[in-house]
Amino acid sequence: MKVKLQIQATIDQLGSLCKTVESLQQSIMCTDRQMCEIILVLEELVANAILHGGGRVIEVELDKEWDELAITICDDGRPFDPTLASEVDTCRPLEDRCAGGLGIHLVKHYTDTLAYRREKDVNIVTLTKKI
Amino acid sequence: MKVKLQIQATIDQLGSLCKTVESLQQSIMCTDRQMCEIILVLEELVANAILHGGGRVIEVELDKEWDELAITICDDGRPFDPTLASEVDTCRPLEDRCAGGLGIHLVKHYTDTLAYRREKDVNIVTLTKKI
Amino acid sequence: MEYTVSQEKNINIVRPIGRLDSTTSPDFEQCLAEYLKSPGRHLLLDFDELDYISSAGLRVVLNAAKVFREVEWKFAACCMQDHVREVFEISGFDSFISIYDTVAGFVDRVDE
Amino acid sequence: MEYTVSQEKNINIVRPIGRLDSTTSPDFEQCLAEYLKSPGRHLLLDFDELDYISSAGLRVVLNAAKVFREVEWKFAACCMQDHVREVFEISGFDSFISIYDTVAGFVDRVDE
Ligand SMILES: Nc1ncnc2c1ncn2[C@@H]1O[C@H](COP(=O)(O)OP(=O)(O)O)[C@@H](O)[C@H]1O
Ligand SMILES: Nc1ncnc2c1ncn2[C@@H]1O[C@H](COP(=O)(O)OP(=O)(O)O)[C@@H](O)[C@H]1O
Repeated sequence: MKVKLQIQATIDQLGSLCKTVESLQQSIMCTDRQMCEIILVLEELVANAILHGGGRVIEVELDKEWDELAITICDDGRPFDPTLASEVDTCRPLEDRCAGGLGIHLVKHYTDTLAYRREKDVNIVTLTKKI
Repeated sequence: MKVKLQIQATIDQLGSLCKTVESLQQSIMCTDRQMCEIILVLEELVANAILHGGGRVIEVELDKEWDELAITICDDGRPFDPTLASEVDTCRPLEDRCAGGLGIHLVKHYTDTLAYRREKDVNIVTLTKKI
Repeated sequence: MEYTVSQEKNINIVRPIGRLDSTTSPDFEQCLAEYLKSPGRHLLLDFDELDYISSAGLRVVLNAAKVFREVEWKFAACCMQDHVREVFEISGFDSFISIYDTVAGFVDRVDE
Repeated sequence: MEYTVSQEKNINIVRPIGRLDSTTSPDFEQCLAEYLKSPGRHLLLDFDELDYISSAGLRVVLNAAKVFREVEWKFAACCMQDHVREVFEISGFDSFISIYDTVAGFVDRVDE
């Protein structure tokens, strides 16, 4: 079964999105820890679309097939390809670190694949995660 | 937030659809009794689409706004308009009753509005229910 | 579909457990067939542990009621949860199927 | 965003409760501002009751760490749940923020 969640692109919607995804844990058949990682990935990308993207609507689709969860995030904001975002160097000392850039770094760490395409003025980010 | 669930039109999918909707009770903010009624309505219409419709894919969308839940059910099966289905006479005695026709009767009882349209070879049934 | 069966005097008591929906009702219909072939006892459906019924479940109950209309034995249901009872009423089934609050209610009735 | 604050010797101990995510972190940053303006004590973030942290939460912690790099007082974190600790490590924060298993661990350290 595919589950699609649609929210308005405002930060107050992020909480209910995450709560709803958490309530789907049985359908996704994952551990608490994996759910925590899924929520983190969603939060990072959806918050980015809300805060930086400037679109109106965000759609998140979850599709669990066998041992793989496919996540698709669509937003109608300005074009942004997270696969091209510059890598943070997590080995830098404190004085060289600046706040920012960690979101996409965490997303990459907690997922197995990350792809991007733009179709009809919509950003489509697809991710997979072995569950 | 809108939630859309998509299943293949096979009867074994109905169980997971219903379980997933049940797990959304917090997002829908309804009582146990209301959830039971929502499940009944979904089961009747989705089972009909699976058993009589002959389509491939069924989509259920739930959208709670204030005190109203809007349910949209789409399937790509043969055209069928439930608003035109003949009314069962529930006052008939046992000998005159035949099995069948009760599904849509129950659907009408447990919802406030029921509408149908056909668009691009898809049946679209929309229902609302005060919650 | 799980269910339990017991006998009390000349009554078969069948207790479906859980849900009578489109998925489970065909199963339950098969289970019930044994008590419908050529009834030699009353049949009581005890719905105490039935949490949910849809039109697919009603269909099975209707078919059972029809069989018992033709024979000397009685058919009834009992111990319905509110939601299940409401579905029976909305469907008008309460006009031709006796609904008892308890198993004892039916037992006493057939004893009279 | 809920949090509790306590003092032990010359240490301010701040315990955020629940989640440090995009929604709650701006709130928490405001709460913390008081301890960052002109630090007169050590600051320990006790994450015992923190269930979840995202990059928005890391940002607040990074900014706090930067402030304390400039002063004579120490900044540290303690009592992280596994998932929170992992997020810190993936982000390389454990290389410049001391992480203690217990509050006492930090208290002993600053006493030396
Ligand atoms: N959807 C988006 N639209 C436009 N810009 C984005 C989007 N997502 C991320 N960005 C840009 O990429 C940068 C890095 O994002 P991220 O790794 O999540 O870290 P952070 O959001 O904490 O800065 C952001 O600061 C922003 O400039
Ligand atoms: N999606 C559908 N496609 C085609 N025919 C349908 C569909 N839904 C219902 N029907 C027809 O309408 C009748 C009444 O449906 P319903 O009230 O649900 O009762 P039941 O399914 O128990 O017969 C069905 O028997 C079937 O012939």
